[in-house]
Amino acid sequence: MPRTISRDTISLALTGSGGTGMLTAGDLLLRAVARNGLYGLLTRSVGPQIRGGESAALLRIAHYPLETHDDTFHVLFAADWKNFDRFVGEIHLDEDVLVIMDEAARDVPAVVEETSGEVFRLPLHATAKETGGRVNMVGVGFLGRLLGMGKEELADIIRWFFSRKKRDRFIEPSIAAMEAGFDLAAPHVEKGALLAAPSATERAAAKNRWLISGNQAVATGFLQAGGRFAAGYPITPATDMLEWLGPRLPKFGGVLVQAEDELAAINMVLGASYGGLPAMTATSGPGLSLMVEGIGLAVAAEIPALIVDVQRIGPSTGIPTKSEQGDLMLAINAAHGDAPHLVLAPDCVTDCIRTTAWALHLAERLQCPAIVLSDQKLGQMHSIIDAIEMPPWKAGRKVQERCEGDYARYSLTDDGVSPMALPGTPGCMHTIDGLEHDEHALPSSRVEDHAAQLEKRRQKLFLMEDWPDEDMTHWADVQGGGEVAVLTWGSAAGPAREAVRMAAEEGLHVKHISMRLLFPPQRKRLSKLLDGVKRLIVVEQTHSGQFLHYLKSWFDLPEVVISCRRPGPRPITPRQVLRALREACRITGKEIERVCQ
Amino acid sequence: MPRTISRDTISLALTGSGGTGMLTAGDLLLRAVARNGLYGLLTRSVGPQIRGGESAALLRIAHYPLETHDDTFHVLFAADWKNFDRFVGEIHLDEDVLVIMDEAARDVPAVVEETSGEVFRLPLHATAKETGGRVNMVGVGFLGRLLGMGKEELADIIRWFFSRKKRDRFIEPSIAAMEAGFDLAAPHVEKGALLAAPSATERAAAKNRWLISGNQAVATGFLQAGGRFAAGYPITPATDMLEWLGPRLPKFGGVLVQAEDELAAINMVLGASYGGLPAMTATSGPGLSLMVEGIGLAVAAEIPALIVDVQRIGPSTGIPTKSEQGDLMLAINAAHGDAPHLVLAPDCVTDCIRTTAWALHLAERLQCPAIVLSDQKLGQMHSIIDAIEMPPWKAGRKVQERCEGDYARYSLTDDGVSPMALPGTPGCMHTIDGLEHDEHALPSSRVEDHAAQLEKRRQKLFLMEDWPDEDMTHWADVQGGGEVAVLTWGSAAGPAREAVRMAAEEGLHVKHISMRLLFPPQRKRLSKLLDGVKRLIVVEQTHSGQFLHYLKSWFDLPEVVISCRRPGPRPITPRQVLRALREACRITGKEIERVCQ
Amino acid sequence: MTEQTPLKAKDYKSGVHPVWCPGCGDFGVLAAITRALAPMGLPREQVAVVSGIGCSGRIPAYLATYGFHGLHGRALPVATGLKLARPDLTVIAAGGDGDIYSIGAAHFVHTCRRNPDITLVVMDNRVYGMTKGQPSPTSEPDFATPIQPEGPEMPPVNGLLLALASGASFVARGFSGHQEELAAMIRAAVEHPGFALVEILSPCPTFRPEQTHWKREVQAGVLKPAASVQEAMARVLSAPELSTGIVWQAGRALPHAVSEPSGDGDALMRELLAGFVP
Amino acid sequence: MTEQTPLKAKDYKSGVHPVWCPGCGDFGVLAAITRALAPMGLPREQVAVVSGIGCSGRIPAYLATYGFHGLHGRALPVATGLKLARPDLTVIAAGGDGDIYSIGAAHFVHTCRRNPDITLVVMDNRVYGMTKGQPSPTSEPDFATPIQPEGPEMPPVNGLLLALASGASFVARGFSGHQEELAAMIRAAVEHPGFALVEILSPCPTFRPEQTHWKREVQAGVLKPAASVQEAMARVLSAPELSTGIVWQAGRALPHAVSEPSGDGDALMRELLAGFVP
Ligand SMILES: Cc1ncc(C[n+]2csc(CCOP(=O)(O)OP(=O)(O)O)c2C)c(N)n1
Ligand SMILES: Cc1ncc(C[n+]2csc(CCOP(=O)(O)OP(=O)(O)O)c2C)c(N)n1
Ligand code: SF4
Ligand code: SF4
Ligand SMILES: [Mg+2]
Ligand SMILES: [Mg+2]
Repeated sequence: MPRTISRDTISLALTGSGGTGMLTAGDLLLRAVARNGLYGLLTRSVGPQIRGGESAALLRIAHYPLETHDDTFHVLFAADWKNFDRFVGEIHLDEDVLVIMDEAARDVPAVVEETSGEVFRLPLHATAKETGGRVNMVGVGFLGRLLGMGKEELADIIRWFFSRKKRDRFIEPSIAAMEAGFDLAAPHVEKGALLAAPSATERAAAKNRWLISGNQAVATGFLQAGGRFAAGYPITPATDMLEWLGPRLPKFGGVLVQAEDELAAINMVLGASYGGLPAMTATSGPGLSLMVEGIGLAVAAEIPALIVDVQRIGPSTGIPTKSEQGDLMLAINAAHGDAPHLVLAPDCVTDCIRTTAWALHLAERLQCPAIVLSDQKLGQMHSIIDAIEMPPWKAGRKVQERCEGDYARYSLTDDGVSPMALPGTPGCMHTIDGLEHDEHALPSSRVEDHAAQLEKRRQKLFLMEDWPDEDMTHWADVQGGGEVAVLTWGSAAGPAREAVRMAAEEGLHVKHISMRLLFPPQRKRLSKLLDGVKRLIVVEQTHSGQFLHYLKSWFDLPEVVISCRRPGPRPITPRQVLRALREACRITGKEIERVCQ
Repeated sequence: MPRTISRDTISLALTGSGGTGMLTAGDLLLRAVARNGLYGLLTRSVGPQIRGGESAALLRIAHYPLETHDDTFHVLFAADWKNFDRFVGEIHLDEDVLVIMDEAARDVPAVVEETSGEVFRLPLHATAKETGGRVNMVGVGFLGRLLGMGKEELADIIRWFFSRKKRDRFIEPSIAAMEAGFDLAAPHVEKGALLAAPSATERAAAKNRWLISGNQAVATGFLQAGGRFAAGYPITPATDMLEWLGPRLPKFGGVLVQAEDELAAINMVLGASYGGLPAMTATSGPGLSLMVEGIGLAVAAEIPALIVDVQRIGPSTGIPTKSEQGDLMLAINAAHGDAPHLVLAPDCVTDCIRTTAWALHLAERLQCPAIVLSDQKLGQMHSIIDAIEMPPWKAGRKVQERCEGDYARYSLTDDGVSPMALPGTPGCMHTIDGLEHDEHALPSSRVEDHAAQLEKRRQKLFLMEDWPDEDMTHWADVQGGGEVAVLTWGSAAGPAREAVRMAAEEGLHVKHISMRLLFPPQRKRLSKLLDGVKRLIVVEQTHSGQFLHYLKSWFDLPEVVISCRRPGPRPITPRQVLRALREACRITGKEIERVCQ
Repeated sequence: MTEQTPLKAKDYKSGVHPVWCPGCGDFGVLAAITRALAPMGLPREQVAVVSGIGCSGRIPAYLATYGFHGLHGRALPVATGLKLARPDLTVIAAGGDGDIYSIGAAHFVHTCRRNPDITLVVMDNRVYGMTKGQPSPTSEPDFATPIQPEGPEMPPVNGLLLALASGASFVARGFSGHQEELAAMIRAAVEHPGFALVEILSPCPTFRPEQTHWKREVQAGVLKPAASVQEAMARVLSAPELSTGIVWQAGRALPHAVSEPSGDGDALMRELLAGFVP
Repeated sequence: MTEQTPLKAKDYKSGVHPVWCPGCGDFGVLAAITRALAPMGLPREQVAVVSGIGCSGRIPAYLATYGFHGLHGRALPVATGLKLARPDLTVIAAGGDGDIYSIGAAHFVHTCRRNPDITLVVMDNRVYGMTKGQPSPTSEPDFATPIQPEGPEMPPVNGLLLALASGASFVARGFSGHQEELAAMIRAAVEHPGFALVEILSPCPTFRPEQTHWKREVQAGVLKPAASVQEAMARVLSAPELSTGIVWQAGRALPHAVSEPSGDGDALMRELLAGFVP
């Protein structure tokens, strides 16, 4: 039994080649965990095959809310070892890992052969065969027992799962296989379960939990804030957001269009939004690249729009199923010419709801496009979170209800926002334009009009620096304090938050700042947060340090800045950040751009 | 007669509504200037109409090479005043301006009515009518005489002009009108011509001069370096480059394709380049936006490509016929994911030849896309330059001539560049990929392959910092010295160079650095150039300070940085920079981001 | 309060002075649109005209309706998004031959399939007017210009044929010089429930001066409604190049647009969230 | 030194293990391409296969020829650029129904017009395979999936009709399960001087399990060469949906490719520069 496992959290990797059903096993276990009142998260790592390729379900369970995977996996359940090397860089095994494998398995990888952990060689496949079920259900039973779950609750979930899928005939053999796996675990739970059992209070809390993915959470935030139109073109890992919205939008009176490409999608969004409907599209890097021209039009013509980029590994087609934070600089600069616009990023699955709602609110309020940068990790992570109150932000656009006499669509106002007359409003007829224009939206090439409209479009965003703090509470999340700070954006916040907690346990008190509003830059606000900070660690999942360079170009930073970065698909982990923190607490002197792996 | 005109340089604006032919008058005068052995440049400012709208020919003439317009215009020849207000922001009249206008003209603008300069009210239209010619030819005669030209040389050019256009019937009336204009000027040249007459040496030099536009110069540099394939989609102000290349490429054995859109254009370029042919496309902001995905593919699959962006005013459709430097940040960040690539900018019309040739050379040598940022000012400026030696750089790609056994398209090499096997090479067959790949170009999602290929693609570019200086002479142009420096890129260099010369005349000795290689950043090289510089003035034609922010994100800058910027269409002018220089020589203390207009 | 109708055709003009060259066919298109809308009694604020970039693309600003002057090639997706979000509006998309058939060709094909209730007006002058005279997809194979000195040397796009092949439900060609036929055709297109293509021969005297002859050459009413797509295609292929008329009209399902929500917003959201409870 | 030929069909396979699902029609397409190329005696290094993104797009890596796995939707422009730059190569473009008919539709139409000497293989499975089962432009109107719960509800793109309407010079449909007919068809397409479309019914057992019936349903050789475009269109419209054959082939001019320079490079450059002397 692994020695280093905290009884508070445990990480399991379930791997196997096509047909072993490891992803289903992961899903079932996560749901069991959720119904038990524990927290957990699940990500999937799959091979390039469309169907039946090798895959891994990566599961972490804890007695406290989770935002990220742990550094290492404590349990590895391997249905077989086919193509295991494709994952090995992503799945770091704990030195005390517990490996559960088939006794007849061949090609056992070196990391397993040489592990100092324990290896159980069991008749997994034979057991499955006997029951008429599949090896993944043997795994569900075996692992479920190790995790302290009961036979009946596991059976319940299997029943629920297959009846929802209208595959009732699979229920019986699956339960039989699960039970056989459960029994197989008997000799191995003598020293107790791997995880402390949930308390009664925890169990009772299960019904106040949600099992949700980041993509679902983004879509929920959009609907909550009043989003009613979506257009998109399938692309991994954003497709499932569109697929989730597709059947739900009509209930809210909205509509989703599968466009012929991303150019069409963004332009449909602009058309709908011009008509007055809060609208979004969801895509990933290649689609964002194609939307650049449309985003520029939204800036120039002042049309609200929400563009969700669920980032995957780039450049180009890259690695579609894996996560990275490499679209930051494109998102900020996504248009030719001076085209300031909103860029935001949710920093955990729960926050996907909030930041998306806020982004839509801001886009509508400031009449400009907002890019929301999620990523594959957040988007496709299935997570057990506490049910939350829905955020307050609504779309609410400044609308010109009627016109008497002269209506100027792009009038110069104090806050840079001009009331928008929607089509259908009598007397306010005008033509919006991506050509530079005067206040009346008429094309103009005059020096003065260009200068005034540029300044208007910039000002409405940059005035956010002067908004009252209560309107801006969501711009960043801050925890801890001290002379050393970690600065993150997006999904890198999870490991950083955990690192800061671990550091505190070591007596190192540091601050964590997670920036959710990336553009316009909140210079005064960050300055305030960095007051007294002497050393700053910038954490991001890129190779080139995009966040670091962005920060340098817009902010005054402390003397010592340490760049802690790593490209995907290996995730940023809590202990990677912790190491950087420990080091930062020691070092002094100007040491810009130290890269820590 | 204007008092402040230096007899060394003079600036003239010829304006008039549609049909007055002011652009033709400007062309003829420029050619006359060129044949006289003087230097000159001509830009055109036109209204939104496709044909016959108001337009202005802006002409500057000097006894020394010119790169930019002057701050003010010393002579204004107005065929009429229709829509003059559309230009007035771009044409600053000298306080001693000499205005030549029709005696019957109506709606004389306030700036003219109130000028402290001289106003000649003459029977321009009546004279034209009498001769059967047009008012623009009256202007050619009148202004030609003021500039010290002879009747016969003006007649020669008129003949050459219309016979080239196969409009011989216009020759006679045009010459008659020109002569009438010439005669009309008689009483006004008593105090002598506006410009010192060219010396015999100057006259003799005329045949060693070129009359060329920046767009032609870019195309010339491309052909010179071995460019043989072009694909493009018409867009102002890049179209004329394609139109110039169209008939010329086939002579060199090459071909130009008018694509259905910019997505096709960039992908055609990549196809041709994959086949081994040095290839380019030319576009402007909206087209660059559409090419972003293709540029990312070129980075990932390591395909050389030249993308010329003749910048116009953005954002979005912006002001298509006017100049700005607003595409810098998009150019540098033109791809999702970590996708480093080359970004260069020519800094004067002559340099368009050189920087383009170098860019093609680098793109081919480093197997990656190179974006060349020209702009409307450079691209459509017709300029008289000294004939130059053609630059030495050639396309020359590292090619795998044949394969024995194993060929790895993306092999990891010391310089990050892997020999490329072109289709047709026996034994080296492989498939290039925009998916992340291993050395053999096979798709891979392994942690190690992604890290290695990311680093390879970065390294091949960033190693340029360590290239021997003699290979990098062209990366920047440096003039002068001292504690104050002006830093520019692209067309802002012209006014800065002139400002530095003027400052020297005032006894202020400052340095000017014009960066031609914008990405990868040459940090060590710029540091060396900035050694001893205490105050830096960053000059650019944007509203938001894109260059400033780019510099801050990549370079260590002096304590005092002054941002001297202005959006288009008003050009950056020598005296605008001079004022910033004077101020910079006075001020001290940390004063980041002072915007000077 | 919507506008009092009926309005006169001229009331549909905005008064903004067009940038078009004297004699440009687009003036005729503008006039015909106003002449189509007036007798329909459509309040001006209920009409939205969406365009791309080109001389043609300038048309919305000259109309006293709502307008959207967007990106080159993208008028159709904008119009589709607008119509599906605002089914109450009358949506007209307008573009040039380059705008719609070149850079916008994918959207053209797919909008024909999708069949949103919008009218597309293609102002076909067989040239890129705005960028000063390059060949467009409808240019003749031997239309020689600097960029393609020997001409495009390929068959022009036949917009009507492409529309029919893509499933369009209303297909017609008009001529800017035949105002009555054109106005009637545009009216029929706007009244047609579904996507309607009206390709309009609209001469560009500046870069295609020979098109001033179209006045004499265009044969009105040659294209007659066909009974099947196949027949419509045959007619388009066999009719003289410069012939006009409505060649195809058919009823087809419209795409889903926004509608009434199925209940109160808060209740809907609660129901949605309940789906997350494990 | 080019390769010794003849090679066998299997020599055209690269040995890279396909990511395709068991039973995927794309295996048949791969096999047919190799079976078409082998008897032509084309050295493998003289063949370049360019693709987009999709399950279909993976095909170049499985061939022992040169390959270019580019962007979703952009195989045709890449192939065009390659062919015009390297007329000596045999260039094949490959893509899926989404790749070519949806995001790539504009390039499809314009490549048909331009007529470069390349062969396009469209692997039509009526679904977005790679992104796991969304409707493609060739999906049936009632193909219900999460993203479009009631199905696309619009007529599928008819690739052959679209090609004919766009001026393609070779138009055919094959079936991955009919190897001999398909290999012969691809060979004819490659040998055809000009742009050749071979649309291939290529079942996706994973997301369209019902397509496994195509084996029984596809009618080979029904599409026969027509004498005119009009006739070809009529045949395509009237033939059963799942029928195969070459329906159209015609001679047409090819676009200009690179050629010999008209003189020595330095002299050409001097001549060019002389044009700048005032
Ligand atoms: C993305 C993009 N590419 C190119 C252009 C330049 N452009 C403006 S209008 C136009 C074509 C105009 O031709 P057409 O659509 O036929 O309209 P016309 O001017 O003839 O009415 C082009 C290429 C642009 N504005 N945007
Ligand atoms: C610009 C862009 N948009 C979307 C995608 C995601 N994507 C990859 S393949 C594909 C469609 C695949 O369908 P199809 O072309 O029919 O090929 P198949 O997989 O069915 O062979 C999509 C939408 C992408 N890679 N790039
Ligand atoms: S260029 Fe041609 S299409 Fe454009 S406005 Fe002038 S005449 Fe009309
Ligand atoms: S998903 Fe369909 S098309 Fe893709 S490989 Fe599997 S069977 Fe073939
Ligand atoms: Mg046109
Ligand atoms: Mg498909």
